[in-house]
Amino acid sequence: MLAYVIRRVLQSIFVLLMVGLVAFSMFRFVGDPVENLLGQERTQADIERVRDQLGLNDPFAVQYVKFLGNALQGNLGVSYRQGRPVSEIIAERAPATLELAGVSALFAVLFGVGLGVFTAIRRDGFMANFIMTTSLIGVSLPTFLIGILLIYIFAVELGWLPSFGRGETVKIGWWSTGFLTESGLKAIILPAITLGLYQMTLIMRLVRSEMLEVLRTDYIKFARARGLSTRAINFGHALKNTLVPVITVTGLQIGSIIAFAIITETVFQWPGVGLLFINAIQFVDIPVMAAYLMLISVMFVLINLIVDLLYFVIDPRLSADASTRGH
Amino acid sequence: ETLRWARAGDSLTLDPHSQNEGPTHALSQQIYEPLISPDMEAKPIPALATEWMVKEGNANVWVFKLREGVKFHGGEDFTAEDVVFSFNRAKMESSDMKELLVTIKEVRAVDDYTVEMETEGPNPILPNNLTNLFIMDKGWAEANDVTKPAEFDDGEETYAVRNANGTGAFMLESREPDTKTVLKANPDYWGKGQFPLEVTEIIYTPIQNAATRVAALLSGEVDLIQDVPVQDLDRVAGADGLKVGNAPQNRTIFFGINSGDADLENDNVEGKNPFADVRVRKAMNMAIDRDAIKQVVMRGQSAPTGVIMPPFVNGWTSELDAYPKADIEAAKALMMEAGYGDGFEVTMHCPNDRYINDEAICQAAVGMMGKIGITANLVAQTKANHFPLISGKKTDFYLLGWGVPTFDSEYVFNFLVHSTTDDRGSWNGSRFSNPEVDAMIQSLGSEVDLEKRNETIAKIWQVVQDEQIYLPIHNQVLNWGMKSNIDFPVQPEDQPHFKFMKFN
Amino acid sequence: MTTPLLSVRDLVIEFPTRHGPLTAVDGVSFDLAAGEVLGVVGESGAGKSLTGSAIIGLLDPPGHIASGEIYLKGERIDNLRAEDMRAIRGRRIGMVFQDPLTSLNPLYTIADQLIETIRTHLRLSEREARQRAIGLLDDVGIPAASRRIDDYPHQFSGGMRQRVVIALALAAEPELVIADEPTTALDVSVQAQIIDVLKEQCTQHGASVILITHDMGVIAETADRVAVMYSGRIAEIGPVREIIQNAKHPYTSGLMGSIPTLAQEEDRLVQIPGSMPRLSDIPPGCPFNPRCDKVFDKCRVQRPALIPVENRQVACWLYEEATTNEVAT
Amino acid sequence: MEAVSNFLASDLFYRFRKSPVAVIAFIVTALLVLSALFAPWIAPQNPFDPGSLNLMNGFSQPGVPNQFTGETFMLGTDDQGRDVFSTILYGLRISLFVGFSAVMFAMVLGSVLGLIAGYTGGRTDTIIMRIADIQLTFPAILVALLIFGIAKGITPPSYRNEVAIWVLILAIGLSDWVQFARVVRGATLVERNKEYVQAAKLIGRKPMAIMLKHILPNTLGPVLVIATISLALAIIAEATLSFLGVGAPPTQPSLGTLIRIGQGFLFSGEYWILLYPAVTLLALALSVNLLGDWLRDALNPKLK
Amino acid sequence: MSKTSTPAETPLLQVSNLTRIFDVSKPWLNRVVEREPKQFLRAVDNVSFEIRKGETLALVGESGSGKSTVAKMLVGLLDPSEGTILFDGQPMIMNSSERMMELRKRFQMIFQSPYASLNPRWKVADIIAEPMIVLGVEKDSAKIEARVDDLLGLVGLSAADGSKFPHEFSGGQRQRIAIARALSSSPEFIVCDEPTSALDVSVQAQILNLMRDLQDQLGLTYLFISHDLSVVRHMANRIGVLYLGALVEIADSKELFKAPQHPYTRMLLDAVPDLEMTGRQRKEVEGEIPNPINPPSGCTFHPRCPFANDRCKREVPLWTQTRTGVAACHGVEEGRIPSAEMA
Ligand SMILES: Nc1ncnc2c1ncn2[C@@H]1O[C@H](COP(=O)(O)OP(=O)(O)OP(=O)(O)O)[C@@H](O)[C@H]1O
Ligand SMILES: Nc1ncnc2c1ncn2[C@@H]1O[C@H](COP(=O)(O)OP(=O)(O)OP(=O)(O)O)[C@@H](O)[C@H]1O
Ligand SMILES: [Mg+2]
Ligand SMILES: [Mg+2]
Repeated sequence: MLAYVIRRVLQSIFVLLMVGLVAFSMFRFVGDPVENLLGQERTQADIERVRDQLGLNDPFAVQYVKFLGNALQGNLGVSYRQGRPVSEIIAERAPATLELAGVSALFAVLFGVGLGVFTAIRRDGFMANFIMTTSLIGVSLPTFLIGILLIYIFAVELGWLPSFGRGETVKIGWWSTGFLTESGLKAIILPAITLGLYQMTLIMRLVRSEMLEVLRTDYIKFARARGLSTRAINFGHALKNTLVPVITVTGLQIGSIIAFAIITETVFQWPGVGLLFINAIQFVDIPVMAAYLMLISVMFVLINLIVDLLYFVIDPRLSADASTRGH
Repeated sequence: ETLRWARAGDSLTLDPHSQNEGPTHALSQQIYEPLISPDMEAKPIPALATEWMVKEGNANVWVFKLREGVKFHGGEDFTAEDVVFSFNRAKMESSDMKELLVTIKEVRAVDDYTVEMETEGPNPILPNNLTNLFIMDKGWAEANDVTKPAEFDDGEETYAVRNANGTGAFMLESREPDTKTVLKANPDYWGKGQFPLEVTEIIYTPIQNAATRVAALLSGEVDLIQDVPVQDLDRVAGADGLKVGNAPQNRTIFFGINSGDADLENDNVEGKNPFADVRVRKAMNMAIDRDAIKQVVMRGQSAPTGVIMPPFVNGWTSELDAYPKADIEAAKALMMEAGYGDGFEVTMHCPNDRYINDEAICQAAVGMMGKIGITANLVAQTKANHFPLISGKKTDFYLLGWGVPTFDSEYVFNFLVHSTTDDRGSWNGSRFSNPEVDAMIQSLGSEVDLEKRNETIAKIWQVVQDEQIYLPIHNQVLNWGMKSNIDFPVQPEDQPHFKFMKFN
Repeated sequence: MTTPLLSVRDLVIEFPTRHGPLTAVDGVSFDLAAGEVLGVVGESGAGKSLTGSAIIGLLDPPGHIASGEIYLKGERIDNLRAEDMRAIRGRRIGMVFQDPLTSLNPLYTIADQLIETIRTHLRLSEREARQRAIGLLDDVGIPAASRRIDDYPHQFSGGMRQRVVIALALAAEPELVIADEPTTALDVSVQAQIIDVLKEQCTQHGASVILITHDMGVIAETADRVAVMYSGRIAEIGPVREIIQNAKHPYTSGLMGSIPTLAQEEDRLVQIPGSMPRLSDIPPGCPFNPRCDKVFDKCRVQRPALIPVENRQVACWLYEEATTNEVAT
Repeated sequence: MEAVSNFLASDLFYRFRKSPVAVIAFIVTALLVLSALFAPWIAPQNPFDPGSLNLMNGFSQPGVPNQFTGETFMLGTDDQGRDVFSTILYGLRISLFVGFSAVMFAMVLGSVLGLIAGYTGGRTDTIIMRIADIQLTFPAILVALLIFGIAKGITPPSYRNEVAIWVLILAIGLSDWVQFARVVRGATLVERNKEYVQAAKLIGRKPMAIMLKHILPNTLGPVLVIATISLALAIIAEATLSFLGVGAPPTQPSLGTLIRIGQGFLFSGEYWILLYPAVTLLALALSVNLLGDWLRDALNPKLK
Repeated sequence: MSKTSTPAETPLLQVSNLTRIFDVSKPWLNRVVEREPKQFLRAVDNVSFEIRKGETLALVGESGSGKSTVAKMLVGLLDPSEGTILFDGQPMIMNSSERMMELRKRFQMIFQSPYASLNPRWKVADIIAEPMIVLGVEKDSAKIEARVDDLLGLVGLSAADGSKFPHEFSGGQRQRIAIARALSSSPEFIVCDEPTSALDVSVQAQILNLMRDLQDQLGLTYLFISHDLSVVRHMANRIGVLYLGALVEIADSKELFKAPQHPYTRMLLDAVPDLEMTGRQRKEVEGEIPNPINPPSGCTFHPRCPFANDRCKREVPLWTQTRTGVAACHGVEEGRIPSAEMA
C-alpha cells in the first residue's frame, strides 16, 4: 500500500507538471493582460514598461521555468487584477467553493445513492420508473438555466431563498464559513442544488445499474438461499458491493463539481474560486488562471488518491494484491 | 439607514492612484475626496479645495485654497502637505492617473492651506482633470509604506490595496474583494449640514450576472443596482416598491472603420480598401437605422447621435448631433457609385461584455450592412480580447464606446482623431491621418484664448463629420434601479455619491 | 405410507417471452424420503437447476412456477408469502451452488457471513454463534478453523471455499440440502473430497440431499436414487445402481453409453445423434423422439407419463403394456 | 433488405416496440433531427441571413401582429427580429451538428486509443491511460475554455466564425474521448484473451488486422450506448459553453446560444425567446438520453 | 487404425527441455518498498516429449499444471523461455517469415470454449475460411466457398449453416465449426486443449467420435489435453502426466491405466468417480495443489505423497525408465512403491 501511495504521488507530480505546462502555454493565447491593466489613456511606452515588468517579453521557456520555480516555493505570483498575492486570494476564496462543492457533493451522494438504491430495489415500480425518467430532466438542461430558473422561482417569485451570495459568514481562523449563520445556510441551498443536480442524477443511475448487477450475482443468490432478510441482503450485502465502482465515479464527479462551480458561482455570485477564475479570464489575469488550474488539478489528484485509499478500506482483496491495480 | 448597493463589477483596489477605472473610482469616491468633486449632475463643486483660480500674472500656475479643519478618518489633520504628497504619488510611474497630470510640472505648498500647481504651459481645463484625483494622508502612507502605487512585479500586496484612510463621508469597515465591502458613515465629516448624509452604512456587493442582479433587486435583497439591463427596466419600474432612475451617460457608442490602410486584411476585396472611399463610409452611415436600434435593441434607452461625443462636452452642437434617417436606397446608390454595387465582405469585431447590449447592436448593424450588400462577419468576444485588436490596429470594422472625463473635445481628438504617434492617437483605429488636423489638435493644448480654441474645435469636428471617419450610433443612457423610497438622481458618469442620498 | 420429506407434484416452470410462455420444466414429480440422497442428472438446459431453485423458492424472475405443488413434510411451500419462505430458506432447506468463487461475498469475512446466517435462524448470542461457526468449519475440514474464520474468502483456495459454502448451507441444520453442481468448478483431485464432506455432513445432520450434477460418476458414488432429466421432464427415476447398470429409457441408456470410462475400452462411444431441442421447439409427444433409435408412431404424438417399471419409473411408451392398467387412470 | 427484415424480427426491435418510453423518445428525436435537416425548407425565414431581417420585428409576441410591421410570427421573434421558430430549427441544426461531430470525434479517437492500449498493453497502455488521467484532471468545460482560448490565439480574426464551430467540436470531443477509450480498452482486454483472437493469432494475423477485424466489432455495443448518451451531453455542453461566451457566433446561434440570449429576457416578460428554445433543447436531450438509457438496458445481456 | 503407431519414422514433433517462466513480480516500486525479490512462476518446467505421426499424445493434469501453456508454446501463441520445439525436424521460430507461414499451415489448434473461440460478429463461413485466406492456401473465392461447404459437411453440419452466425448454434455444433476451421488449412497436427470439457457428455461423445473419425480419415496427429482421465484413456495412444509444470510420467495409454507408476498418477486415477460400481476402495486424496510460485522443494509432489521420504524433500527426481514408460520419482527409482495393478 505504501508503494501504491508513492506511485500515485509520483504520478500526481507528473500530472501537475503537465497541467502546469499545458495551462501555461494556453494562457498565452487567452488575450493580452496589459491592455486591461492600463486605462484608456495609456501610451505605447506604458505598455512596454508593463510587459517588461510582468516578464511577458521573456522567452516562453524562461517564463515557464520561472513560474514553476516560484510555484514550488508557494509563490503563485500576484494577481494582475487585484494586485494581491494569488495564494492569498485563493486562500480567501477557496472556503466558499469548498463549502459549496462539499454540500453539493453531499447532496449528490446522499440523494444519488438513496434514490439509486430505491430505483434498483423497486426496479419495475411506477415510482422508480418515474424517478428514473424525471431525473433525466436534470441532465437535459444546461446548469446555468437551471440556476436561473431556481432563482426566478425561489428568490423572485416566492421570495423564500436568497438569489445571490453566501449570506453572513463567520471566520474560523482563516476559513470563512457560511454554515454557522441562518442566512449562510439558506444561501447555500439553491447553488448546491444547481451544482449537485447533474452529479446526483449520474450517481443515482450508476448506483441503480451497479446494484442491479450485484443483485444478480451468485453471492446474493446464495445469501437469499441462506434465508437472510431482504434488508440485510439489500443494504448489508448488495449496497456495500455496489459502492466499490460507485466510489470511483463519485470521486471523479466531485472533481468536476469543483470545476463546474464556475458556472454556478457566476449565476449565484458565489464568491468562490470559480467566480475568481471567470473574472480572471475576462481580465486575462494569468497568475490567477494558472493558480486556479493547478488548484483544480491538486484537488483532483487528491480526491483520486483518497478514492483509491478508500478502496483499500472497503475491498479486502486489494490489500493482498495492491500491485495489480492501476495498470 | 443602511444602503445595500450592487453593480456588475467590483472596485479593483482601494489604492486611489492605481487604477483609473469607473467602478474603482466609484468606491473610492465614498472614502476619499478630491480637491474638486463632481456632484450628482457631474458638475464640479468644491470638495477639499474651497476655491481655485489661475494665479494672477502667471497663466501657468493654478492656485488652490484648501478647506480647513478637515480630518482624515484616522484623525490626522488635512493640510497642503497631503495634497502635494498625493499629487506626486499620482504622478509616479506606477500610477494609473499620471496621464491626467502630465502637464503639471510641480505642485507646491504655499502654506498649510494653499497649494500651487505649475503646468508646462497654460492649462485652462486642468481642474476638470482633478475630479478623480484623491488625496491621501502623507503620514499614514509613510507609516504603512505605501508612498507609491503598487507595481506589478512587487509580488506582495501593498497596504493601501485593502485599507483606506480618506476624508470622505464614509469610512471603510471591512472589505472582501469581489464579495462584499462595508462602509460606515464618518461621524466627523466636514460636510455635515451641507449634504443630506442620511446613509449610515453601505453594503456593497458586486453581482456580475445581469439576471441575478435584477433578481436580487426584485427580491428585495439589495436597495440599489447600477447597470439594469434595458429589457428589465419595465419589470423593475413596475415592481412594488421599486423605481428606475435614468440619465444620459457620458459615453458615445460608435463603429470605427479603417479608412487609412491601402488594403484591408479582413475583407474579400483584393488590392484595395473599400473603406478608403468616403462614399462607402457615407453609405454605411446612411444604412444604419439608429431609431430602430433605439427602439428595439435599446428599448428606447439611448440617444441616437450623429457625432462621437456626448452632449456634455465642450464643442458639442445640436447640428453635429443630428443624424440622417436610414435610407437604404440612397445608400445602395452610393455604393453603386463607388463601384461596390455587388457589395463586399468584411469582418466586424465587437465586445460582448463592455457596453449596454453591445453584441446586439453589432448584430443589428450586421443586418443593416447586409441590406446594402456589405456582408459583415461578426466576431463578438470579451473586452480583454476586443480592445487589444483596436489599439493594435488589427481590426477594420469595430465597435467602441468613448467617454470624455474632461468634458472637452480635445480629449476625443487626442485619442481618436490624431494620427497614431507615441503620445497621441492610440485609439485611432480608423487610421485616419491628416497633418493639418494633427496640427490643429496639437494647438488646442496650449491655446488660452477660449474662443479661438472653440473655433478650432469646430473646424476639426467638421473634418471628422465630412470624412465620416466614424459611424456614431448613440449616447448611452444610464439606468439605476432602486427602492422607491430612495431619493437619488442618476449621475451621468455612473458614479453614485451616497452623501447626497435621501430617503423618504 | 409416511409423508416424504419433500414431494414435488407436476411442477411446471415457465418463462414469458414475446412468442408466448416457454415451458422450461414441464410436469416434474418426485418424492424424497428423509435422509435420502437423490441425484439429478441431465444435459445442460434440461431443467435441473430450475427445479432446484423452484424448491427453495429462488426462481429468477421472470421465471415462475406456472403450476404444480411442492410439499415439505406435507406442508405446501410453493405458494408461501415471501417472508415465510425466507424463514424456510437456510433453516429448513439449504443450498450449495456451483461456483464457490462467487458464492461468497468478497467483502465480508467468513466469520461475518457464518454468524449472520446462524443468527438469522437461531437465537444465539454473537459469541455462541461464533463458537458454532468455528465448529461448523471444523466439521467441514478446515484446518485451524478458529484462526482462519476471520479471513476473507479470497484468502482461501477453491476447495476450502466450497467447504465454507457447505458449512454455510448447513449452518442452521436444514432438513434438506440442494447441491447444484457443487464440484464442477473444482479440480479433479478436490472434487472427491468435497463430495465426501457433503455426504458425510448431511448424513451426520440427518439431512436429505438433492444432488444436481451432470457427472454420472459423482451420482454413482453418492446418490441413493437418481432422476434423469431431459428437456424439462424426468425421463427415468429410480435406484442408482439399477439405472446405471440397466437403463430402461433409450435416452438414459444412450447417455450411459456415451460416457467414456476407465474400465472398458471401446473404440467408439455410443452416440446419440443430434442435440437436446431448444425450449422453443420441443417436439410433440416424447421430447426425445427425434433422437431415439426405438421411436415409433405414438412417440411422435403423445407424451409419455412416468410409468412404474420394476422399482423405478420411466417415461417411455416402450414400457406401456407392462402397466397399461395403472397408467390408464 | 434482409438486414431490415432481420432487424424487424430481432429481439432488440421487439423490446423497442414494447417500451413506450423508447418509442416516444425515438419519435421525438427523429422529428427533431428531420426538422433540423430540412430546416431551410420548413423555416419561414432564414435567420442566419442578417440582411433579410427587419430589426423592427424585434420582440414580436407569438401569434400577435407586430405593432410596427404588422407581421405575425408563430413563436414570436427575438431581440433581432428573428423568427424564433426558424431560429430554433436552424439552431437545432448547429447543435446537432456540433453534437454529432464532437461525439464522432471523441468516439474515433477514444476507440482507437482504447483499442491500442488494451491490445498492446505494457508501456503503450500505461502511457495512453496516463494521458487519459491527465485529461480527466481537466474537467470538460475547462478543456473547452482552454482550447477555445488557443484557437482564438492562433486563427486569424477573420476566420474565427468559420472555425468557431470546429473549435467547439474539437473542444467538446477532446474532453469526451476518455470514456470511450476506457470502455473500449476494457472490452479489448476481455476480448483479446478470448480464444477466437488466439485462433487468429495462430494463423499469423497481424495485430492491426486482429484489432480492427476481430476485436473492434465486438466492442461496438457499449460504445454505441456511450455515444448516444454523449450526444445529449455534448449538446448540453455546447449550451453551457455559450453561457461562458465561447459558443456558436451570435449571428448563427445554436440552441444553447439561443437559450443564453433568451435567459436575459426571463424577467422582462418576453418568455418565448427563452421558453421555446429551452423546451426544444430539453426535448432533444431528454429523448436522446432516454434512448441511450433504453439502449444500455437493451444491449446489456445481464439485464433481461 | 489410428492407435497402431509406427515408431521407425522421425517424430512429427520433438519437444526438448521446454520451459516457460512467467514474471509475476510486483511492480518495481512495490518490490523496493516491501523489500521483496522478483517472483517467477515456472508454468512449464523442463518438459520433453515426442509425438509421432498419426498418434495421439495426451497431457493430463490438474488445473494450473501447465497443460495450456505447453499447448500455446507449441502453436506459437507463447514464446518458450527455454527449450526447443522441432516440427518435422525444423525448429519453430515464430516470426512472419515465409518459411514460418508455410509451417503455420501444418498445425492448428482447437480450443476449450466453443463460445469464446468463434467471433460472434462473423458468419460461420467467414470463420472457417479465414485460415485459408490468411495462410494463402486458397485464393479463388469460388474454391474457398466450395471447400467451406465440404468442411461443414465433414464435421456433420450442412452447407446452409455457413451463412449463419455462431450464436445460432448449440455448444456441440460450435465445436464442430471450430474443428472445421482448424481443418481448413489442411494441417497435419492439431493441438486440442480440452476440446470437450465445456460440453455435455452426450455431445462430448459426438465430438470425440468425430475427432477420431477425422484422424483416421485424414491421418491427423493430435496433442490432446484434458483433465478427464476417462476421456484421455479413450482418445490417446500415449499419455503424459503433468504436475506443477513438470512431466512426472509418460507411458503408453493402456499401460498407464493398468499400472500407474508415479504416486501422483495413482492419485489422479483414484480420484475418478467410479461409474461401474466396482466397489473399488478409493484412497482419500490428500491436500490441494501447492502455490506454483513457491513450489515445494525436491519433488514438488512430496507434501501430498504417501510414499515421500527425506530424499523426496531434498532432491529433484530424474527420469527413470519404468515397466510402462518413464517416470520422475525417487520411489519408483528405488522400487519402494508398491505395485498397484488396476483391475
Ligand atoms: N431467464 C430465463 N429466460 C429464459 N429461459 C431460461 C431462463 N433461465 C433458464 N432458462 C432456460 O431453462 C432451461 C433450464 O435451465 P436450467 O438452468 O434449469 O438447466 P440445467 O439443467 O441446470 O443446465 P446446466 O447443466 O447448464 O446448469 C434452459 O433451457 C434455459 O435456457
Ligand atoms: N500469462 C501468464 N502470466 C502469469 N502466469 C501464467 C500465465 N499464464 C499461465 N500462468 C500460470 O501458469 C500456470 C499454468 O497455467 P496453464 O494455463 O498452462 O494451466 P492448465 O494446466 O492449462 O490449467 P487449466 O486446467 O486450468 O486450463 C498456472 O499457475 C497459471 O497461473
Ligand atoms: Mg444448472
Ligand atoms: Mg488450460
